[in-house]
Amino acid sequence: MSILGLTYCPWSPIFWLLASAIVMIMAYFFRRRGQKKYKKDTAQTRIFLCGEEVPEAKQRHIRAHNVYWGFFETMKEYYDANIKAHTGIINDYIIWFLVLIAISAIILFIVG
Amino acid sequence: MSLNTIKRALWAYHINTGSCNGCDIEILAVLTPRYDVERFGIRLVGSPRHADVLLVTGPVARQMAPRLKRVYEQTPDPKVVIVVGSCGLEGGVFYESYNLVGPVDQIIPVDVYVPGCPPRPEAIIEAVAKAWVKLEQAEKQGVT
Amino acid sequence: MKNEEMETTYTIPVGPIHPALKEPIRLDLKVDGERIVDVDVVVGQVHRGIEWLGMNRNNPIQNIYLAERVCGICNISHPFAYVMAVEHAAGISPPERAEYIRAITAEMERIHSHLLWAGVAAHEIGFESVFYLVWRVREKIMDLIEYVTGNRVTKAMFQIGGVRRDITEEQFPRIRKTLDYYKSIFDQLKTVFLDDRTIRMRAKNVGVLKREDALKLLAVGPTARASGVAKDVRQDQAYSAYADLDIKAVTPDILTGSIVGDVYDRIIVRLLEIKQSMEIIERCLEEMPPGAILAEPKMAKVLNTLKKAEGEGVGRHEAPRGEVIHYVRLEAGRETLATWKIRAPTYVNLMSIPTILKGGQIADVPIAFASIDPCISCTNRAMVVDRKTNEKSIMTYEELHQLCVEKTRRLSNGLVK
Amino acid sequence: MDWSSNSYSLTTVAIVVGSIILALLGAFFGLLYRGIDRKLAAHMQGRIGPPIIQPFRDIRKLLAKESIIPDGGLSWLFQACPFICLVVSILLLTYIPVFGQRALLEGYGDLVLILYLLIIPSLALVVGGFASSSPFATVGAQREMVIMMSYEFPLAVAIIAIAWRISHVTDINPFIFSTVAQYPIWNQVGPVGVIGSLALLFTLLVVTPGEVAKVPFDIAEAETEIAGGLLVEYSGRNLALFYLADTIRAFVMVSLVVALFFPYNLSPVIGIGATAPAVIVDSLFFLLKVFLVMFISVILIRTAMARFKISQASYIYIIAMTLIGLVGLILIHVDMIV
Amino acid sequence: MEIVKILLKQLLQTPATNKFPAKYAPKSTIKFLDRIKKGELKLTPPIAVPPRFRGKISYNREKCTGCQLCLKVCPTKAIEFIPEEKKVKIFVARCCFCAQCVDICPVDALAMTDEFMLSSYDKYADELVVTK
Repeated sequence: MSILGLTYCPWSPIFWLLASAIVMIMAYFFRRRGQKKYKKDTAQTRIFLCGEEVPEAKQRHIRAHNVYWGFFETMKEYYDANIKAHTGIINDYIIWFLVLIAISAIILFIVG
Repeated sequence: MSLNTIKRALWAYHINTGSCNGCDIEILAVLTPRYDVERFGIRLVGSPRHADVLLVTGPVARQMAPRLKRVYEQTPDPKVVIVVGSCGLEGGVFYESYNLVGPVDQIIPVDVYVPGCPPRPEAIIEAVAKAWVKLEQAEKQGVT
Repeated sequence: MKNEEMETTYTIPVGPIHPALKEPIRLDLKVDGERIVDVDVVVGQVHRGIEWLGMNRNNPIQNIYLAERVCGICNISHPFAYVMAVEHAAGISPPERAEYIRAITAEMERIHSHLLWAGVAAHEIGFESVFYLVWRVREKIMDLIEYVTGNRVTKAMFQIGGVRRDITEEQFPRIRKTLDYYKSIFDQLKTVFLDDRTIRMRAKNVGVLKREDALKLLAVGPTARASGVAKDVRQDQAYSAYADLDIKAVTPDILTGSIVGDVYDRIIVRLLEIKQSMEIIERCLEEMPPGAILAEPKMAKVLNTLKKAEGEGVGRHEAPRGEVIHYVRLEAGRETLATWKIRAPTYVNLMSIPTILKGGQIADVPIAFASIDPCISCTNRAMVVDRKTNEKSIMTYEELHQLCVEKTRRLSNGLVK
Repeated sequence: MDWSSNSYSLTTVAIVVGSIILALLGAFFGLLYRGIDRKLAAHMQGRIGPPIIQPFRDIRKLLAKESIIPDGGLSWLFQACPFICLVVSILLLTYIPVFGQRALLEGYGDLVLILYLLIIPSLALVVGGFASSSPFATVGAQREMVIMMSYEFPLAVAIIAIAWRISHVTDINPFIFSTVAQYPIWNQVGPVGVIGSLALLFTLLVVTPGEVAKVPFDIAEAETEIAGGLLVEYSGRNLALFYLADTIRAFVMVSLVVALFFPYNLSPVIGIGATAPAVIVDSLFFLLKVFLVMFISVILIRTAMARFKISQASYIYIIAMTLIGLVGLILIHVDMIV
Repeated sequence: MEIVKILLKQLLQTPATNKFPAKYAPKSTIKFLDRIKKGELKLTPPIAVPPRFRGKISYNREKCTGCQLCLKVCPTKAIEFIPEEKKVKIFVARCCFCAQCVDICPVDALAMTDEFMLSSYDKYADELVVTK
């Protein structure tokens, strides 16, 4: 009952579903007005590749590696710095740890 | 389905099948402020899937023929094909060359021909108007 | 797992039918993420057999119009080089006034071509407003071209031994008016192109062609000049009316003081060349000598002379895209040309495409590719087709070299006879 | 418009009727504003441009075209994506106050929900792109994904900064639009805070073209680079759904900016008390506000800029816009201390 | 930013567009053309062509002597000779509008007109074959 309660709630799934259902029905009717026919299993359904012959699905598969490329490219400096920091030498990590503890101690000391 | 609905929102896709570029720049010129065909709802789109009009230029070089056919097939119906420029009509100065398989209407069905080498932008607009008339007549006769 | 499957790159074809390219050519891009690892340029889609037509079907006068349609944008440049080659071969010298008219039309074409390029470049980087702005400005020169030559695009001005149409005194004011308009608008264009932040973001350090590479890859025209190679046929081997005008090749350091060889520099070169062309036209108008415009006004006579003529000739012209060369050989008693060889500027500039694109992003492809102002229809004139099997094949370097040697031998034998 | 009546059935009916009306209005005004956008952009470029009702014609035309489903793609996913995109775009309208009224589902969803819902249309585009199995669409999809990840953070910063500032003024939940409307940000802050709020507004205005995929952030659809990008294989009614969703999304995004930064109504100012005239006046005022925001953040930006590269766009959002957003946040905070 | 200035300036100016043939697409083109024929509506004319414009070719059959010089220079083989009548026939669909035949014609039987709007549904339509 608390969900349906008309006091404030961050998200009411019931009303959300209700509204979605209405909108979906409307979108469905809109969609149904469209032309549904197309020429199945003809040359028409082949993907557009600048007019070239379409290679096999395997060849045009793009590996997931490429998906976040733009993101990596932007954050390159950040990642590079991070990778540099991770030297794999345990002494470095311990120094990081000690420095951080020292800094937090100072902050705690000042604030406290 | 109504052909009339298509008439005033023609999206065009431009295919060069080996033309000399003259017609292509005139097609681009048609979009620019002086002629501005966007006022008729025409705009150039990036994919034949979105297109209603194929603007074909050039005499169809051997390598381009299968590609032209493919793109024509990939364009959803109903569609209009306008051939711009004399070499797309009849080969123009390139007639009888060994590497041509055109003109365009031997590869795909053509609706409107625009002679000119290259045609003035207004002639291309007139061709669009001819295409409207054709669509309206087809609508009247109940052709889909 | 096989090594092949572990490959992280993929291939996307750009072209032959692609909105970034106004002409058919295929670039096979090997991409990692969006970084271009390798580029393969596949040409041959627009091959129309122009040289073959010129050697087998057409007489030299018909060839002028065929040469005009080698490329619709450089349709002064090709006939210009062609008629020079034929005149050279047949020993005809055009009257001086015709030379000036030729230069004026050629420079008008350069203005129109560079403006067209600027608009297309803006279109390629999604800057529609600049595309519209530039093409709106360009209509003025198109009107002028139509006024002077009778057609907006294909001008049909050239004739063996001169030009077909005179530029008369009453046409001067209109030409000057148009030039004044461009002068008044030039600074605005310059600011729009060179000071705009987004254009700088897209053009600076993109598609760099270093001076050494430009020399090595034999780049021509604005592409070479933007890389700091100050070569320009009008300067190096002045011909026609240019000989009187003392033209200096435009390099980007005139404006910026440094040469990077990127897309931005190519924009600078083209913009400055527009200004240079305006100055050339003005000087031509001032200094245009009176006289006839054709060495021989009767075309039937010209055809007869050419039929009887024997010899070979070369015509070179600095097209908006770079140097265009036509080689022509005439044989007595033959109506068509015995040999016709065209070397269009894009043909050599295409060699620098892989260098320009490598290391860039997919997003750089349209603008970097457009920055050499490619004219594919100029380029495609050779493909190997086995007539019997109708099979197309790509020849190896050695085979091609062998064929070249044989052909040269055949040609030189023909000459000796 | 009081939803806190104690009758559930009445609320249900109101929501049913309300969503139908909102869907229709959203579609209508979305397309209308797209028409205005195209017309004004054309005039700015020195052309006449299409008639304002052109987008309606485009939609009608697209419905008459064949809807091709390409080989190799997942057919059901390919068709479901535009559908989901449209549904969620309209659904967003029910949570955002439009036409100077309170949101239809006011109290049943807050700003955080909107942040979540805003992702879904972009996600639908991405999935649709991947489902088309065309390399162009894949490149477009990955670009859209990166853009989406990039603008999400500055968007969240801007929204949360406002809510956070308001939370210092009142005890009512600051994530509800009615609270935002009750305590407009400009009225709560001093001069330093105004600068901070301006920074936040700027952030949202720059995020808007990214969200609605317009130049300079239309990288995912870049026509000249990747042939229409993730929409390359869509045609007919599927494209029509995306087209409609796109226009509604633009309307939603601009309404969100208006609701967050300009929640003022005209009727109390000029003293119209009666309900019906007040609704009309407020609606018109709202449409004017939407127009102004859209003019600056969509029309002007899209005509005055070139398309960015994906790394540049991503940089602008992740680094520059986030920084500006954070500066705005700090300035608002400083304003409180001062 | 210079471009913003230009854009805002152009927003207030009248567009540079020449409204040929009408400002927007007419609802029914057939009716629109009918009304123009009846004189109820007026077309916005295209940009005027200059005096030396090369449009559709015109042919003066009487003047023609059948010398066939035009056939010799036509780069597109658009001109066909009719041996029985010693006259020619010109296919506009093939013409490249270079006007070389006009230049060479010894009796001035050929000329270029101003007509350039030539599009048609049939490339061999009567108006695209010049016989007189």
